[in-house]
Amino acid sequence: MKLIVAIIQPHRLDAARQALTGIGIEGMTVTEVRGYGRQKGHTEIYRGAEYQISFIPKLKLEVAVADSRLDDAIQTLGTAARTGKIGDGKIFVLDLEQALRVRTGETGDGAL
Amino acid sequence: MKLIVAIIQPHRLDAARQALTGIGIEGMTVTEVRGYGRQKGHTEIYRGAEYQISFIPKLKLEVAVADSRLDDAIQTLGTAARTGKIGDGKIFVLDLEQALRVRTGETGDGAL
Amino acid sequence: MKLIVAIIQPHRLDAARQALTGIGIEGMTVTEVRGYGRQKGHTEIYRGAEYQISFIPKLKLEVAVADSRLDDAIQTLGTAARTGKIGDGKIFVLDLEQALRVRTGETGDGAL
Amino acid sequence: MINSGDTAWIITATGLVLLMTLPALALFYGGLVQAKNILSVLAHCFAVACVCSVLWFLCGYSLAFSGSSAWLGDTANLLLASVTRGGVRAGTKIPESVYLMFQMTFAVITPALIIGAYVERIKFGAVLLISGLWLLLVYVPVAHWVWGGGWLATRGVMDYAGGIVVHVTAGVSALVVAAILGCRHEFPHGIRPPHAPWMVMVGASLLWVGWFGFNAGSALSAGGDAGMALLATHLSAATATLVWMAIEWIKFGKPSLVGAVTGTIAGLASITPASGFVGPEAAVLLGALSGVVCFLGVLLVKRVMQVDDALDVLGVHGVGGALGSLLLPFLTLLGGGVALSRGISEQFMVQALAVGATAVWSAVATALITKIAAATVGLRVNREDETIGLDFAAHGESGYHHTAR
Amino acid sequence: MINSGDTAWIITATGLVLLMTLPALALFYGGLVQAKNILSVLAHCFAVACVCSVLWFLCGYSLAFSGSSAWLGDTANLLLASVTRGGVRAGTKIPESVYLMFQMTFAVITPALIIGAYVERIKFGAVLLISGLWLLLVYVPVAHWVWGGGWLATRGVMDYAGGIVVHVTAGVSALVVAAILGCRHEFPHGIRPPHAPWMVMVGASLLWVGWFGFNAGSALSAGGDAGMALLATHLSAATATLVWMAIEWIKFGKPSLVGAVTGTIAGLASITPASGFVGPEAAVLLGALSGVVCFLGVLLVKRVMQVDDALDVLGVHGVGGALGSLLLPFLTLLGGGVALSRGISEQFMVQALAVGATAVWSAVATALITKIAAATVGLRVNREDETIGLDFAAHGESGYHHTAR
Amino acid sequence: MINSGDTAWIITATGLVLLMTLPALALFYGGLVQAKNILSVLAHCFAVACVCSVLWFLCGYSLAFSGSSAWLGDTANLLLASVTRGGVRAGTKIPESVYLMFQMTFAVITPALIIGAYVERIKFGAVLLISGLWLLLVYVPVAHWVWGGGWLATRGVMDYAGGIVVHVTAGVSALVVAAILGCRHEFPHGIRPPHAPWMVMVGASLLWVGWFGFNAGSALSAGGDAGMALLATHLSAATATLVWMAIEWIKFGKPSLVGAVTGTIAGLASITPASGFVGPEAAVLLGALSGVVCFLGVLLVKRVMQVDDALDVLGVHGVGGALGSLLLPFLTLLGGGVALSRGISEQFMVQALAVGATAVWSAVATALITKIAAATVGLRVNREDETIGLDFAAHGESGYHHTAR
Ligand SMILES: Nc1ncnc2c1ncn2[C@@H]1O[C@H](COP(=O)(O)OP(=O)(O)O)[C@@H](O)[C@H]1O
Ligand SMILES: Nc1ncnc2c1ncn2[C@@H]1O[C@H](COP(=O)(O)OP(=O)(O)O)[C@@H](O)[C@H]1O
Ligand SMILES: Nc1ncnc2c1ncn2[C@@H]1O[C@H](COP(=O)(O)OP(=O)(O)O)[C@@H](O)[C@H]1O
Repeated sequence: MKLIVAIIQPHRLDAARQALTGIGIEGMTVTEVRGYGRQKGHTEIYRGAEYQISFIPKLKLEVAVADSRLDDAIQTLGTAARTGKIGDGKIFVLDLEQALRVRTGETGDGAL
Repeated sequence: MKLIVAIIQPHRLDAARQALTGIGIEGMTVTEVRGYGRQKGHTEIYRGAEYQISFIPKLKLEVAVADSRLDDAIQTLGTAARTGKIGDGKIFVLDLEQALRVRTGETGDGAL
Repeated sequence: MKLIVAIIQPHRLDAARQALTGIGIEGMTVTEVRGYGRQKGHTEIYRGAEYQISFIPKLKLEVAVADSRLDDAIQTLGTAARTGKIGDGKIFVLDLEQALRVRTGETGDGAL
Repeated sequence: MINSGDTAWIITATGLVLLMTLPALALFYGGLVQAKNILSVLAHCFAVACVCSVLWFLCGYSLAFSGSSAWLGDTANLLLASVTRGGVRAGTKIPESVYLMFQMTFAVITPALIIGAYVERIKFGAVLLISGLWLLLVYVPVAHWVWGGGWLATRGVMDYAGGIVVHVTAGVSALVVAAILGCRHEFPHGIRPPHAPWMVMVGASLLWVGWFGFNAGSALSAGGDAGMALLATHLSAATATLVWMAIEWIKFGKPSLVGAVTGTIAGLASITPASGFVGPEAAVLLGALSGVVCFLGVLLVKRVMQVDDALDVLGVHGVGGALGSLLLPFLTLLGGGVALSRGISEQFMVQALAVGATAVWSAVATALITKIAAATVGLRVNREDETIGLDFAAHGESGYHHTAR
Repeated sequence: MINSGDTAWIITATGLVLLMTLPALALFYGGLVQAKNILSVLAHCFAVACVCSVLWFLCGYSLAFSGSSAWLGDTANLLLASVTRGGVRAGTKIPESVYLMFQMTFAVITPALIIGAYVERIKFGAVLLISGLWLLLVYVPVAHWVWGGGWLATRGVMDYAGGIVVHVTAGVSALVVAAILGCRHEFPHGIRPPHAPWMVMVGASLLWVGWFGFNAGSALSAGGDAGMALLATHLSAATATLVWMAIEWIKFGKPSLVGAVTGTIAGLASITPASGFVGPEAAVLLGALSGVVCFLGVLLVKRVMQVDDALDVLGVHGVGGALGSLLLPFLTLLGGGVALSRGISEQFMVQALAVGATAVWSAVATALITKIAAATVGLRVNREDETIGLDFAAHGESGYHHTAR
Repeated sequence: MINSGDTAWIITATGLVLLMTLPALALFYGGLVQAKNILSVLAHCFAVACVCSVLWFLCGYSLAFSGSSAWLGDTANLLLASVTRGGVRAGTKIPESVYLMFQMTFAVITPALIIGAYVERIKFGAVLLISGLWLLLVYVPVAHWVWGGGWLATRGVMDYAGGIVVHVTAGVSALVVAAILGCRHEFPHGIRPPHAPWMVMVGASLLWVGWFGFNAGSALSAGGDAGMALLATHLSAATATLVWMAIEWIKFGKPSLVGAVTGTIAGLASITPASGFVGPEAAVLLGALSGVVCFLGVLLVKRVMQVDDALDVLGVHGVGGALGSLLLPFLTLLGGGVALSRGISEQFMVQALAVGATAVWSAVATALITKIAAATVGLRVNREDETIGLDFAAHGESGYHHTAR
């Protein structure tokens, strides 16, 4: 199993979720994060003083998938999250050693 | 070392923490996340318009443990987090290559 | 590639970011988390009733780096985050199997 | 001669009606939008208040409340030139300075009500331009017609505190602006829920208190008329709230807080034209009706007409104001009502004429104004700014910086 | 004859006392609960205000303030039938409409105070039922006894603005409801801290300002009595705040904001019965005492009695109101106090009788009412709804939707 | 003889000015700091209000407003000993109790304004000590000089509602405290943006409404003077807001909400000394000027002087108050202005003398007071507490506990 960790633009969440459910991936976990990268932050000016906001709001999606679904999932997610603008984000893949559904105790692919 | 990543119901946090400290695991990191899965979200109605809330508040626990403690930790966490209702969450396990305690520079199991 | 996951004191963020950009690491993702560990929480008293706040605000930094940059990054981050007080946090390292830049589809080190 | 008690009350009422815009309406509307647009709504309310205050000083007051022609006031009071330190407003026992300030707060809140129609997508420049033109082309003439001795006043129209002048004008105009502006791009299915219902409730509460100044202040004196208006206002609000809650409870299974306070505003808007003319029983009756009718009004605009009048200005204010204005003649029959100077059906015809004429004029003039704005400063922000949110896109700020660090 | 200055002030005071419930008390209580219950607390305050307003119109005012029997008013004013547009309230120079509205705001806030006892676990239907019955069975009779010419009035009880009628009734009833309802399931050790202390402070600030209307408005005129009540009210609040802060600073090492503003409310509740009868020195003295006594009162309920009177209604309001009511005779001796019409100890006995009788009646009637609610609509939400929070469980809403997107 | 209308208005105005501190100023300042310091700012405002109220009772009122010596009042009214229930304040038709309460609210807000200079790093004990001493050593004498019959009053200084007594004293003292205290350790480059601009706007809105009480209340009666002050106050605020917005729009490309409401406060502070003496045209003119001048004032302190007067007390209040005080003689020439009792340039010299003397005295005395505080309770929290935030470090609380669970 693999854990896909995707950093995306907040407003692409619905598109990403729909795309994933479209290919039968029905579980995911979302975290509000702030990112720093090539897309620079912005400046806010209050009463003539400049405040540098370096970190930009992003969402992190974590999706555990069976090995067989990995490529499909990455592909789908990448397409759904893309706007073509700088700051679209990243998709990272980690190896997932175990997975367990708390409610039932199921493990492995069946837990996803 | 392993990194246990558990998605649980928010109100099970205290139980989970106590159970873990009960078996001598004294460190963990918690993140507020929102989950999507079999447990469907809910609808809120404001002035006759329906708003679909797809994502449900969950907590993510990250617990780094020595290999030898892994099974015990999963077992304990699973029990503490279980309510038997849909949406109880998942436990994922990742391999942890290194760990370092920032304050002292200790590494390995001693850093946990 | 490796994924560095660092739990740090919130007020060390700027130092950490600057240190990392200082060695040419220009991307990272930050999450607000709450930590539990040796540094115990605190008590708040409202109208004579004590409320135990067990979890302490921390920030989690996630930095994906090429294998060759790993040691340098850990070293730099560790130094920047250190205050010498209990609760300075941890640095964890996970293996990163794949990385993809959503905007361009670049993969591997080039995606970071 | 100036009466200090009347003056004390009307100064206070002026403060209360200003409070209705700043911050009450701002909070009421601000809580209903998404977190990324909260500051823009507050900025709209604030800026509209300032623009309209200055215009009122320049010419608005003069054109609404000087002279006695049928269609518009005169220019005797441009720059408030004839207002003296000791001058009394004719027909009252309060200084003219206080009278014009009280009226100014009405001229401020009426265009501010329209904000609810165009939030989350309009350009800030368009807000300023539309509000300023609207004040001069819609509010000022209608205020003159009804309250300033114009043609509707001559015909004997009854509008105690602005069911027609305030709520019908704003409600109808809101629909027109929203229709021309177009929907938010997520409308109707992707719209996010109100980001801060607690803020909506705080706004509604302050509106309720402020409305005491609005309606009871419209007596322009501190006596039995003000007292009766106060009573009627309160009872209508309370009843409409309970009715709205009951409808939601039955229909959706749960009575929501946002629904309850929407009922409050419906009850307040409806009683506004009638408040000084009716007694407590009539107020309870009108309140109950307004809960039902405005609930349907909101659904009508949203579901049937599919216009993105985002915060339901027509459904709540327009419908409520019209309802109260039309039922008013009948409601005076109940205990505590005033005696009409003509037959009920005759009065009803006058009311209907006033509501109708005002609605038509508001619609036409607002369409024109909106087109002017579209042709000059432009109406909508681009799609990207709408996605980012107006707070940063238009004002360079963020509503909430709560993060640790 | 109506006096416009008096009327101006009492209309204003009416607005101020409504402000105390909406939104002041709502914010004060709302900030003290968990984030998942904020809207439910606001909804409780809002709904209680509406229900009690309508009941006041239907029969409450009549049963409290008409006629002159010992136990209860009469039915002459059902539906406010005898209230006329020009009618003056006997013994005052203000319109009866204004008098009854001013009194209505008291009838609204008193049951709203009790909300603090049962938050975070009660059914919404029970809130409505208990509040309505309580208004009629506790508030209305006691108001009649003390202010409406009833048996305690005949005996010469002194209660300027409601130490007994408002604070003792609400405080005692709160304890009874809380005891019957049972603790929140996390009580006492797993209770979460106030989710928004800033909101508590805003609520307390508005309560303070509103209390000027409550106490100085109880003069029913704008003159020296109102002025002295204003002064006493303010000084008691300020002193009690400082004392509470000092206690916390000494005892816990840090003076908290929530503690400070709790002291304010203690000082305000305590001076309420005395405000129009005493001078500034007495106010400072009573304020200082109330800081100490209410602090102990809170600890007593929480630690010794272990009743989950969640937001300390008895400890702050009940204890404070009783304290001021009992000390009042002695405090009139200090500068600026009124002359008593009988001996001090005699007056003290009357006060003690009134406090005692009111407390007993409140306890008995509230127990009955709560049992009725338990047997009909039910009292508590189930454990799961309590865990989810009442905002969603009872109202289908969420207090905060701040998330990006 | 007491006039009930005047009394009604001044009691109301007293409530409005208290509202300006609690919660208006607290919200205005609280929204500008970081989330970790919000409660400390609220606690500062609350505690300063209480300390100064009690000191006013003990001796402040007596030393400011009794007797007629040039430098300081007398002790006739210590503990308000000469204030009687029916007593009228000489020269007015309101009870002395109301007069002293109205003045007390000024004595509360003036030291509270200074809070803006030292937020996010000061010890709570120092806040209490500095505020208390400052009230007695700066506010009380200057109030006596200008309003209590002191040497500046004798010279004919004009300061309607406190441009000199309130804004110049507070502004200059703020700079001195900030300079002695030192910068926040992140100043100027690491400072975080205002954590809640919406809160700043709500505070500003309530300040605006409250300012009606401040300025129009300073007439001490409800008539034409109050009305004109009301009008002037409102127009200056509205104009200054628009000007500040225009400057930001031109200079930074976007008009911010925080900027707009800062303009409001600048316009209000500037009109304060002039409000009762000038007409509407002058108010608009002064408002426009204040927008420009205070904008520059803020930049001057921040960029040129590099003093961390964190929330711009000098730039907005000090500069605005001085501006209005100095221009006042000229502005009376425009329509609706009062007739001066001497030549314009002569009056200007008096005004300049008063502003200068007050500024010097404020600076010297505040430096002394701050040094005393440094030597006794200490001024600054340590670096770690500054990093953690004063909410927890000084009050043991957290502003926001929104987390699920
Ligand atoms: N090396 C990295 N490790 C972790 N997260 C990163 C890294 N680089 C970028 N990110 C995340 O991806 C987001 C987008 O990256 P950025 O460089 O701004 O644009 P792009 O995705 O177009 O390359 C960042 O805001 C950050 O959250
Ligand atoms: N494939 C997945 N990857 C990551 N997180 C998941 C996945 N599936 C479920 N989750 C997380 O687990 C939570 C519970 O899952 P859900 O399917 O609703 O119920 P259950 O845990 O009972 O199977 C979800 O809300 C989500 O946060
Ligand atoms: N075993 C663990 N797994 C995950 N996170 C941990 C673990 N132990 C500690 N942490 C995180 O590191 C933070 C600091 O740890 P703590 O034990 O308090 O101090 P120190 O870092 O000085 O050892 C904790 O607040 C928590 O967020």
